Amino acid sequence: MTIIKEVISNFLKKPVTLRFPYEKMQPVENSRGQPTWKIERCMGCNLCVNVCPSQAIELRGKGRESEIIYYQSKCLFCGECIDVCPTNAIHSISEYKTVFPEKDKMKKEYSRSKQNREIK
Amino acid sequence: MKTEIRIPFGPQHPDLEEPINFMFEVEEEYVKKVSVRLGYIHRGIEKLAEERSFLKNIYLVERICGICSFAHSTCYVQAVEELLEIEVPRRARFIRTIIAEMERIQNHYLWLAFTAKAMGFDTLFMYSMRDRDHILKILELITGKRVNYGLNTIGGVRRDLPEELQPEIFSKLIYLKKRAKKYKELCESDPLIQKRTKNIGILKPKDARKLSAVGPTIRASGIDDDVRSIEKYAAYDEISFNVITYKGCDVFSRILVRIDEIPESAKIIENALHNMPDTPTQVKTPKEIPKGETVSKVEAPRGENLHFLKSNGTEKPERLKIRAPTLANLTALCKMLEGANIADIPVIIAGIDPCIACAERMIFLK
Amino acid sequence: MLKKRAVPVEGLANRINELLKSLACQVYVQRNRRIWINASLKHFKDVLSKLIGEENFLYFSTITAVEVQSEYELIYHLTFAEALISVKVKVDQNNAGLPTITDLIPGATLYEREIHDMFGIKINNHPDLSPLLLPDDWKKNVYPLRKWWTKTRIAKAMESHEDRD
Amino acid sequence: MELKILLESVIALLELFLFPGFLFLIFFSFFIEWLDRKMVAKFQNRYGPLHVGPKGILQPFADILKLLSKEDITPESANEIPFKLTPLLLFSFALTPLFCIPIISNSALITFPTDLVIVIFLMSCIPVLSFIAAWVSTNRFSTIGGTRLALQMFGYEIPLVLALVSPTITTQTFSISKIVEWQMGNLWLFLIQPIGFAIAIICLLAHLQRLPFDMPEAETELVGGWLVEFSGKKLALIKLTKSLELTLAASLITSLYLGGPSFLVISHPVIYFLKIIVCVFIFANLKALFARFRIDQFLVGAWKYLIPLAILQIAMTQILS
Repeated sequence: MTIIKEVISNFLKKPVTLRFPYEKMQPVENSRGQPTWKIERCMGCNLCVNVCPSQAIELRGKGRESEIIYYQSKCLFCGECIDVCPTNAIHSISEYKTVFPEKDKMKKEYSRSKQNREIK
Repeated sequence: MKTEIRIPFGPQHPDLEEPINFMFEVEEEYVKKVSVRLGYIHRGIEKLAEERSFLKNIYLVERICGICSFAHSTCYVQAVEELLEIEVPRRARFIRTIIAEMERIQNHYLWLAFTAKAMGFDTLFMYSMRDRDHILKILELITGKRVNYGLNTIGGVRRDLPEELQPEIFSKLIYLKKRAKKYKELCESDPLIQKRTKNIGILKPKDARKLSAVGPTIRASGIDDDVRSIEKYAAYDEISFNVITYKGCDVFSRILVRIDEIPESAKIIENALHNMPDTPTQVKTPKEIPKGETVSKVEAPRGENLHFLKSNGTEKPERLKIRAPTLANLTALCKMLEGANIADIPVIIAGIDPCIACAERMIFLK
Repeated sequence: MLKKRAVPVEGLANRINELLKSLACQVYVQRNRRIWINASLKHFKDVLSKLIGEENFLYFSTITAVEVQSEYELIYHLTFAEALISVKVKVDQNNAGLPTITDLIPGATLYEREIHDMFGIKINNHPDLSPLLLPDDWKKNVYPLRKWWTKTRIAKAMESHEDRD
Repeated sequence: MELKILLESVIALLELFLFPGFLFLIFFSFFIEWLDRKMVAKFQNRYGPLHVGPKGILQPFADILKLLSKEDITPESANEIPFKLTPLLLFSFALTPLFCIPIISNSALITFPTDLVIVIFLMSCIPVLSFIAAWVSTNRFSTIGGTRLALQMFGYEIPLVLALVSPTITTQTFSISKIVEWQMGNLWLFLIQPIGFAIAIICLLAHLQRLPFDMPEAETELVGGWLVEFSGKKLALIKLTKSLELTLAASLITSLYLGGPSFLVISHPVIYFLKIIVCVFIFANLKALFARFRIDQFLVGAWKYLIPLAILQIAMTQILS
């Protein structure tokens, strides 16, 4: 019987699962992760807001003065905004753990003065 | 003494991954009549699609179902491309074929796991899930995501398949083929699997035709219906493959059909990788889609996937109709369940690979 | 144009033209593998039964309902070995309904129920038209896929429904 | 003189409550459950319990604690008194036979000439009680589970008793301790009666309602079967019963067929532990190997193969001795 051989041989092998809190799964290099803004490059063209399929991006103000508000809870991680950005202000980060227990942390505000500040 | 009891199965049941309700009229442990009720995870996708632009709808249809997301997006994108009357680059079509077949492998391993669970075979469940992770890893390497790949776009694919990934893909495919062979051996030699699946959930070829079953369900009844060979979309006209059929008409044949499709899909992927043409992967497309209506069909892992698209010449579609394979197989499933033992119900339901999220697409959103 | 792949769709189209001569319906080839037929409400069932009798018929795919101005268009998709044949039938808005095809194709039961749920098109002689997708407490005469029923209108209708309870 | 009596009674009480009595048995059964879970996980290529305690060894204990702190619901339509009483009875019926198992030395805590009969009696009470528990909870799923349980009992009970009785024919005694003693001087019984050993293991698996015989619980079919309505403290007691039963089954196999805590001339608890681990390994392995039977298939198999084979074993034993 094939299954007996398989079961016994697996008993001696190391498990394939991860011991989660101690070992974490590594995302691959070009994985499509959470979009992150380099706000100094942004010129407020509104393209990413228009292309976003789930209205996860909000633009406040105009042009170089504008602020980006990014709602992580709405984001599909499709990467359309990254593709469309004319100034390469958006890039994706490789990070699997993007969920937080607090709702506030699921929203990121990129303003010109204090960069990458998470609002409360 | 004849007494009929009505036993509900679902919407919440540990064997069902998704909510669906079957009402069985049971007489002495045997099912006399089945009625089915959907609507527990209806999300309004068809209605919502009418309010969004063609490009945004790709990501919407991808989220009809997590497992066959690529089949849905391919089907939708093909319909839009037909309306636009553009020729998709050959390389893009090859990449679509490769990803679609990988999705099939992924789905069949997942299905094997769930069927094993329905039979109470926990070990096979764990092994099958373990092996599925290999194909997910490749998909992540290629597309950047594990489940909803976001790869299709109107006029091609968004990411190229780099040359340097090929060795890893080949080695993983060899492993997956080896495992599929092992599972087939296991299923053919294990007396308990045979006891639980042979002559269970019979669907005669004649009934299968009448009830318009699709995909592996009808192929297990000995009919070689396969949209890939009928429609020859993407790159299937350039790659030869066999359509797997078995004549058992029972759950056991459905297991064998799906396990046999794994090496077949691996063969298609290898073939496509060897013959990859060197063209661009995407062509520019206008935002507005010309007037017209079209039907697009794709062979999803579970069977035929049909999208009807009507455009009125604006940025948004007039109507998008989606018919997923599970809805087609549900009537056949009710037929299979008639006369079945209560203990066999989970195995039979698992046998058609139900994806309820696919079967229903609308609910009222507040 | 889409790449033409050499499959004899014209042969099937000719055969069907021959078959449906007496039934006064238009047959046209959209492209390879796609044939459309416009049928009248009176004749569409005969058209379907003749098509099902055809030797290369494989299986019945689905029924699509589309709202066209004041009418509904029902499209019956039938898969053949060479092509997908879509039969179009027009139904009035305040319709008397159209006959069921479950006697021809038992597999169409769920599709007809879905259309009945979503568009409120009457299907006559159907064995069981209980709601398939909509909830049990869904308000009567709210047909979510009709164009008139926008999101806000549905929301309003459902609210008044809740008040009544 | 009085002091001596006092000391003796204190020692007896300690034995009863601490080692190898009440508390020890409960914690030992936790250990056995952990071992079983860990082994099944290993067979399935996973880690198993990991977080509570070193290597997750305290996980079964933590599970029970969690269940004890949960809300305890009695369904309205359930018959209250039997519904509340059955988990307690199940627990005591599973714990009592363990006192008759020799653990430290060749003689158990409680021994009398016919203790094997009492052990078998208490063991067969457990499915009956479970059936009552299923019946009084009046849930549709638990009713079906209870019926399956009763059917299953008809299947495995007879071959189990036959398989447990065949060692007594060879050793000419009904006392477990005596059987262990007999094996010290002779071969282990599983070498003499291999068929009986195999049947005992299969039937004990059915008794424990483990895969491939977990039809009464069958999560994918019956949502947990006969214990579907139990929650909180009652479920904790039932889970405890299950691990005690597993310990009992492994101990019975060890004592009747593998020579108990003795090896050649020495007898020590460590030997007993090692043998128990071997037994749990066998149980875990069988759990990993099979899919679930259907109840009718099991009944047919039990009456067609198990009972004739058990009778054959008894006949062979009779002739050989």
